[in-house]
Amino acid sequence: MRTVTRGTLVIAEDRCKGCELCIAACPPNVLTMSRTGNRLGYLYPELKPGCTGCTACQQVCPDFVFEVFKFEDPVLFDTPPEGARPCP
Amino acid sequence: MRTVTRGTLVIAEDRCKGCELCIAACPPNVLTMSRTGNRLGYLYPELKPGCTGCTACQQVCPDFVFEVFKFEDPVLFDTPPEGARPCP
Amino acid sequence: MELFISGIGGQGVQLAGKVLALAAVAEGRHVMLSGDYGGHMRGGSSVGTVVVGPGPLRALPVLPSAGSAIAMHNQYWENVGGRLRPGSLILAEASIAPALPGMEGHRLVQVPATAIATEMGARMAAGMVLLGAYAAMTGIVAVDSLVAAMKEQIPVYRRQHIEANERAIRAGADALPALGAPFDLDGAPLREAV
Amino acid sequence: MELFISGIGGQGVQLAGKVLALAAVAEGRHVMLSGDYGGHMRGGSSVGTVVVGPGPLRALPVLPSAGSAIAMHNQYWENVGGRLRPGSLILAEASIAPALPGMEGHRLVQVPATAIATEMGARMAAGMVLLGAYAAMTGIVAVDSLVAAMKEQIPVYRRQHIEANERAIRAGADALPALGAPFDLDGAPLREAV
Amino acid sequence: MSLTLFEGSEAIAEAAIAAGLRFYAGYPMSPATELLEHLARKLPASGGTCINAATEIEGVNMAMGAAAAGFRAATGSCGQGLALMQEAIAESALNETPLVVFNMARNQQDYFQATRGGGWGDYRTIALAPKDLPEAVELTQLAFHLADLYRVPVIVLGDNLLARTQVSVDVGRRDFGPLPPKDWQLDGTSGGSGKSRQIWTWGAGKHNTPGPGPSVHWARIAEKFDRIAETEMRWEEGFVEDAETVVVAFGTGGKFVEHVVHDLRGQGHRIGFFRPVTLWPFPGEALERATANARRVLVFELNAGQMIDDVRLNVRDRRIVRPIGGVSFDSSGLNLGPLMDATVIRQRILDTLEGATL
Amino acid sequence: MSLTLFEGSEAIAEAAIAAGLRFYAGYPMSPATELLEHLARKLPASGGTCINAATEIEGVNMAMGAAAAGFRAATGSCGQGLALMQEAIAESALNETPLVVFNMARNQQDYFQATRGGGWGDYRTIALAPKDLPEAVELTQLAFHLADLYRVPVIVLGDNLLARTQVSVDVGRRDFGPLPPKDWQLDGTSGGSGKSRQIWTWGAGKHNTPGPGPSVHWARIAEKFDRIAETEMRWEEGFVEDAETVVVAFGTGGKFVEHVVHDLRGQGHRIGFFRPVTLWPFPGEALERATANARRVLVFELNAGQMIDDVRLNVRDRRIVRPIGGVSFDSSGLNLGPLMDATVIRQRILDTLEGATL
Amino acid sequence: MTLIDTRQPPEQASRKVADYKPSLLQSEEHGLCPGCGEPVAIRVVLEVIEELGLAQNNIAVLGHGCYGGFIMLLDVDSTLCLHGRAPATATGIKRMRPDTAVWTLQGDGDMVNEGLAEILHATARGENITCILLNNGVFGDTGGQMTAASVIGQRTKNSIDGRTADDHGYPIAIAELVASLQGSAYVARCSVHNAASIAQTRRCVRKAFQRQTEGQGLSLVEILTMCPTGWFVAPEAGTDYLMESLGKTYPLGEIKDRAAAPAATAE
Amino acid sequence: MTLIDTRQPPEQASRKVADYKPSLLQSEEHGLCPGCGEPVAIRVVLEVIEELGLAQNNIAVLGHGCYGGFIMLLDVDSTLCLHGRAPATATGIKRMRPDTAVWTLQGDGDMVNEGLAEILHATARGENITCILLNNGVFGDTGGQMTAASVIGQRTKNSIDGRTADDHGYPIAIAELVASLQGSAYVARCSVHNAASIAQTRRCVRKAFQRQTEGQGLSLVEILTMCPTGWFVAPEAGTDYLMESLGKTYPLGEIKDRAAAPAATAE
Ligand SMILES: Cc1ncc(C[n+]2csc(CCOP(=O)(O)OP(=O)(O)O)c2C)c(N)n1
Ligand SMILES: Cc1ncc(C[n+]2csc(CCOP(=O)(O)OP(=O)(O)O)c2C)c(N)n1
Ligand code: SF4
Ligand code: SF4
Ligand code: SF4
Ligand code: SF4
Repeated sequence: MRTVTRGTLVIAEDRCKGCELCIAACPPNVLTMSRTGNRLGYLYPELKPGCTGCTACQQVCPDFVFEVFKFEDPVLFDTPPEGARPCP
Repeated sequence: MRTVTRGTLVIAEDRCKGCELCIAACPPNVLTMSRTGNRLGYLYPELKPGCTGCTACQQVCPDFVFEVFKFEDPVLFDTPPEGARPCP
Repeated sequence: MELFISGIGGQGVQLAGKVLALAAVAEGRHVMLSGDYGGHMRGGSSVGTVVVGPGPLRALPVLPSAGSAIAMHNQYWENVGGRLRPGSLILAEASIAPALPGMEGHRLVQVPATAIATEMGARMAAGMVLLGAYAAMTGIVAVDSLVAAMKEQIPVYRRQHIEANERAIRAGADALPALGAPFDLDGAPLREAV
Repeated sequence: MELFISGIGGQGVQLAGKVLALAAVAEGRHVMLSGDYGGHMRGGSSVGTVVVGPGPLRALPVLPSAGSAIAMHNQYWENVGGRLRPGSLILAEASIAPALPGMEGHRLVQVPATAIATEMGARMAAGMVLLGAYAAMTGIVAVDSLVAAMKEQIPVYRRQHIEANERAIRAGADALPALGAPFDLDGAPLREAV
Repeated sequence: MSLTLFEGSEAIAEAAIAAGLRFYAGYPMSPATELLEHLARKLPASGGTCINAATEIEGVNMAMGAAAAGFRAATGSCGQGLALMQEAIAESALNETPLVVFNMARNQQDYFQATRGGGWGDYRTIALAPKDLPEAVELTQLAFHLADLYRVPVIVLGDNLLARTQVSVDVGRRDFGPLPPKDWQLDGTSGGSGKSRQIWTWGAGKHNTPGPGPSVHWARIAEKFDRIAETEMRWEEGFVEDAETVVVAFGTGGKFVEHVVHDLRGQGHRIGFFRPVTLWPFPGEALERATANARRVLVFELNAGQMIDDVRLNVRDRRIVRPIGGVSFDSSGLNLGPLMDATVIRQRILDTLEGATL
Repeated sequence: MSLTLFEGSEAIAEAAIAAGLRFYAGYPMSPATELLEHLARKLPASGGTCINAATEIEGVNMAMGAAAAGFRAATGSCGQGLALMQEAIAESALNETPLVVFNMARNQQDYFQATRGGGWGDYRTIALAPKDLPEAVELTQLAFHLADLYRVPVIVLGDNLLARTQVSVDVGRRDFGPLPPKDWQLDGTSGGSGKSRQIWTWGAGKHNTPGPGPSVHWARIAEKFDRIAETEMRWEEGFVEDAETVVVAFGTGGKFVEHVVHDLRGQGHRIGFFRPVTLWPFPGEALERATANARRVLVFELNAGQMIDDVRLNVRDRRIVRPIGGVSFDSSGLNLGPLMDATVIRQRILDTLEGATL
Repeated sequence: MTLIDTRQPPEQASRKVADYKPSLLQSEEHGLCPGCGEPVAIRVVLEVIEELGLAQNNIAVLGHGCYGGFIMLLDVDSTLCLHGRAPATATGIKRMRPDTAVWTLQGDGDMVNEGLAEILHATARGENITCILLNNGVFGDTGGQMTAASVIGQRTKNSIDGRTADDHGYPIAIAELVASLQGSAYVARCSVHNAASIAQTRRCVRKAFQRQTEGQGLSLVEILTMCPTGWFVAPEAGTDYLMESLGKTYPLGEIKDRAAAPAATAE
Repeated sequence: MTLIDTRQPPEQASRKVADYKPSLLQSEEHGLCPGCGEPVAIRVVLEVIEELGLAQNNIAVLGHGCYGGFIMLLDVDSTLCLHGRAPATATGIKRMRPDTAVWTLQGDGDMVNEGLAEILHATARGENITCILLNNGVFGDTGGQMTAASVIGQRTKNSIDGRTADDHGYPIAIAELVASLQGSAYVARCSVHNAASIAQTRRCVRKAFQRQTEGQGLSLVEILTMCPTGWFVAPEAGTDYLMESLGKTYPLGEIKDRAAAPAATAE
């Protein structure tokens, strides 16, 4: 399946406190919690393809973890693109 | 004129502070302010015939000046009765 | 010069003190005025203390003694009488003067102030009459200064009393010949006004 | 006997201290327990201090020195390491033990507490493993007392963890043979428990 | 004796209940919050009432009301909260309602507040400063006794360490002897008798049963405090007889100093310690005696110098008085900082002894 | 010099305005009510703001806000009102907002409050106690100067007599020299600069411009108060050189004592007087010097004994220190009572001299 | 003009129908000003307490204001507590003595200025006490300054030409605030400007105490009272001025009445 | 599962549409708990201040509560004043600097408990300031105790089974009280439990500041915020719990809006 992806994030994962508010807030549901903890032991969000760049996650996050970008042209993902990490 | 008088008062005139609230409160309008001051220099109320013993004056008086009595039988005044003082 | 004004609440003791004090300040004198009265109620003790001097004063706000007094009422007079130095001037409202104890050694001057004021149709201005008489007898301030000070002091909503007060002050001053010789305050056994 | 438990917030340092203290009280000993931790956040320094004695204690709530320690993490260890008297017993979580500085002159015992706990499916119970090992090695309290104290301490809404904690405590105690000889706390250069 | 492991605040709560506390109203503030929490759980179980007051001012006035009604009542907070209570604490002294106020202080900066207050009028507060939990249990109970005995406010001044350290302790009831009946308490029953009761700072009494009025009433209260000052001094001292150096400290600081002085004695130093248990009344004569043979008096307090006034007041000319404490907090501003440490205290004492013959 | 007849409160209001007061928030309480009333009339006319605060706590916090904004600000009340302000007065010391607080006291029972406060933390308040109106005008203006100079709270401690006596006085502006710029004031303009300003008791600063944190911040403030203690002592004394007896009194009491001592000197008694003008910092060294040749020191204060602590602290062993004042009120509880009287004071002094060789 | 001798009781057969003062006052003498409405309101409260049989089962908690002087006259167990704190002090008393009728007496300065937090918090908690507010729109005791309850246009010492919203903001209608909180059981606003209003005040005060006896929560009766001194009007003008100023902004009437518990005697 | 690399900005052509933090914060790091709603609300306020061009013309007055830690982060002139007194402190500032936007940040403990009198009196006076209330129904900073705003049934540290009216009385709905006073210009209750409610919060905060600029009187925006720690629920359960507890008792929406002055820009 190819997913149209209009936006993306920078996630300051070490600042995340694992509250999962972003997970519930994301309209296309493209955020998912990591399986291992960050520096403080908290799980943190990871981004799947399909982000719209709507900034909902950034709005709801109490810990200022997100920077949101909109692509000039939508990106299509069907395989792990360059730079994406495989699921651990 | 003979005035039917159903009640009467004892007035602790030296306690009066001359506020005249009783004058306005009296339904049959039988209270009138004295012309000379009491111990503290205040004018105080005097009673004309016609009191009904309704206790309005006693209720409104801030200085606890009145004791109110009801006659067993109404009294009729047409001349200054015994014990009444002439107007000074 | 130190003056006690003694009377009961409602007689205008504090006003009289204030008027004298203002008059003295207007004439360039240094003044201290203190009032001692129990609450706002009528009938309680009311004492005014006025100290006037040519230079900065060292007077205490609770004056241990004075050389002159105005007595408007005999009630509560003890507060004041005991603190007068021998040979003091006492101007007393005539109707209560006979009831003042301990007048020996002082010069008692009876002023029919209430009578004068009532005659002028301004019974409450008796204090002003006494003030006029005091000023005339001691020369401590000019009568005109008193009048001006009174005008300054009366609040706007009492403007209607100004005229009667002025007449009262002047009537008090005019009574001087009838009251006797002027009184030299400094001649009294008076230390520097401390 | 004095013990420092050192770790980081979230590791269960304060719980471990409390369980040991309660066990000692249950056995009739006098106990002092103090905790030092920066707020409620994870990841900060967390130190627990336990003092146990046969009679009334004179121990200070900020203990200047102690003869034994449990090290759950190497971060913030300096707070504690510097206050150990020579010849102290140090029970350390095996994974961090190599990172502990200044072990010379002490008896360092490495306990694979996290490994044991994880094996039991209760990763968070590493502290209980260490506690069991400490009790077994020093004999300061009976292992059963620890278990009872742990049960008393866990709040109602965490009842589900009781069983795993018990197993962890016992597993720690059972590891004794593998860890070496018992340690005589009183043999350490220990003054009367002040 | 039955020992239980209690957090400091909990032990104090238990001790207060054992002493007959029936009403507590408090407001959260670290590190006094836990005392409120423990009492909120425990007091109702023993038939008492604990209110989460909406403010410190509400809390202290509620407690004064409960005390006026004749019941043992208390409130508590720490320094800032007590600042807000100053008007009421003074009032309780002047209207003679027995009130106990716990100050689980953040540090030792509340000495002036505890001993000189900031209320109005001529009043004092008995201030009890325990060194550790067993003593806190004792002094908490004593506080209620003294409050009732003299009809005065009593402050129990603890700190962060006291509140939060856990110790095995016996919180059972202590007996301090008989008390006068509370024939002044407001119970609502004397209305219309012509002899109804009154609690009022002005001491003017009722029309039928006039009081002496403010001047005499307040002068009498001042005399009562003079009496208390003479009889209620408490202190602890050690090794003072032949001490060249006496270290004075209060509360938890006193415990640390005692510990260090023990050590130094063991090492041959001629040093002693003195700890006022009542900060007011300050045990001045005892201190004078304790320092009679000393050459220097060191004052350890975790503040910029408050108790040192009282030490100077009572130590005669010949002795040198020198502060060895200071302001000490951690970065949160809530906890006793680096100076409350035996090693530091020991070093500071030794520094002052340098060059001195011991 | 231009003299005008003012009631004490009015003169103080005028003096404050002359000193540049821009904001006042007060709450009525006898005898401080008139100060509020005069300022409510006069301050707006000079471009300032006067608020009828709904409570004393509101008032003092409003004034602290205005001071934080960089303007000369004050509040006032008497003892009980100040009791409610203790938290805020301490705060102003610790967050360094210059705040002037008028205490038109009912009597002289607020000495401890003025000198030891009842707030929290290590702080002091400069306390200026004028003896009469001309001095009150001077000290009121000085209060604003010192508050700005040191960024501290300053209390002007008057009393009923001072507030209500009318005196002809010159209220013109006094000059006490230059002041540092208020580069700390909150003016709202540095937002987003990365260097925005902060006023906060904890002294922790901002992320970009970190402060030292509470421990160091508070220790620095304590040092500042030590500095003030050394430099800002003020007092008045008379006839002390050869005095066998020195009478110490403050405020209006000091004026009465001065008067009586003058008299007694005139009668050949070897007597002098000493009046602290700053109650804190207490002019201790000056008192020590002034009593160097004295045999006895008498303390006249209308309370149960508060300043006497400071006198004892500074008068060395040889001198006898004896109180000759006491609690003194009229029946309303609002006014200075019978002891504030030259005749009484004279008698009390003479009584203590009985049997003494003069 | 014929005048009756009122220096002693009548010689004719008669019975006394009204006494100088309520029996729960120890004396008739008080220091309040001519035309003050507070003694009138206090009379009503004391009479109701007696009527309800609470004379020997009540405790009064007075605030600071002119009415405070009655602490020396009230023949009931009483305390004069700190300015504004009466509801808090009363809470402490009531919690310890739940079967005693506990009531407070405060002025508007006491309750609406200094004590705003205390009355509202006590209400929110549903404290089972009866609060009497004597509202004259001024701090009478300190000379007639404006309070947080002074109404727009009202004369006070600091608003001799009438309070304006621009200079001093708006008044707080405390009875409505209290009524809006769930913990209040009964709230009414009354007045003592004439005999009829006094009679109505009596009815409301009675209900307020009844709600306490029933354990329904906090009851408040706000009573508008004259303060001619503080308003700078003549004593005889006080009643009219009251109704023109405070009376216009604060409508009289019952504002809230939590249905009486079934067991309680019907009103 | 395919995951995007989120450790650095994308290589593809793109533009940043949202930054970590508002520019008026000096740093992203704060010590508040996981799932706390306060930082979210603070973000909104700071962004609105910037949008309205008030960055260099505003002063913040913070109360005592968890949000107080932001005193070190806010890049605006600010003071952390005494517990509960922010509206009073802000009044002093605003009166002296009438052309500066002055705003307060308080929690429910700070505003509704300790500071009830100050917020209501400031409102009654019509002080021209903007007050932001972060209402989580607990004293978060001291460990989650009940406040005067905790709602019936709510879990707090002293009501682990839910607040009951019998034991603790009723909550105070401060926004409604403030709105009922004449001095308030704008009152709204918002929430930060999801992105839509945050957007609505932004609109209300903007209006609140506009009313201040227009000089209309006091504006209050109450923002319901999550405090999972104080409620003893998991962080991820905070938003639901918020709406089930506080959200049910305190309806969201604009409660009062004094018509904007004609000169003001239309909203
Ligand atoms: C803490 C405190 N502040 C101020 C005062 C001064 N004070 C005494 S009575 C009073 C006014 C009370 O006014 P109100 O309650 O309206 O009663 P009223 O005098 O009008 O009957 C004030 C402000 C005080 N006693 N205590
Ligand atoms: C006078 C005073 N009393 C108590 C405190 C303790 N205190 C600090 S923060 C706080 C709770 C504040 O709660 P809230 O305003 O609801 O904010 P939250 O912590 O929930 O964000 C309290 C009671 C204090 N700082 N000052
Ligand atoms: S920007 Fe919107 S779509 Fe993208 S991750 Fe965040 S919430 Fe989801
Ligand atoms: S909302 Fe923020 S803090 Fe919470 S899980 Fe998501 S990234 Fe982490
Ligand atoms: S009892 Fe009634 S009728 Fe008689 S004088 Fe009084 S008011 Fe008038
Ligand atoms: S109401 Fe009372 S005080 Fe007033 S005039 Fe009549 S009798 Fe006198």
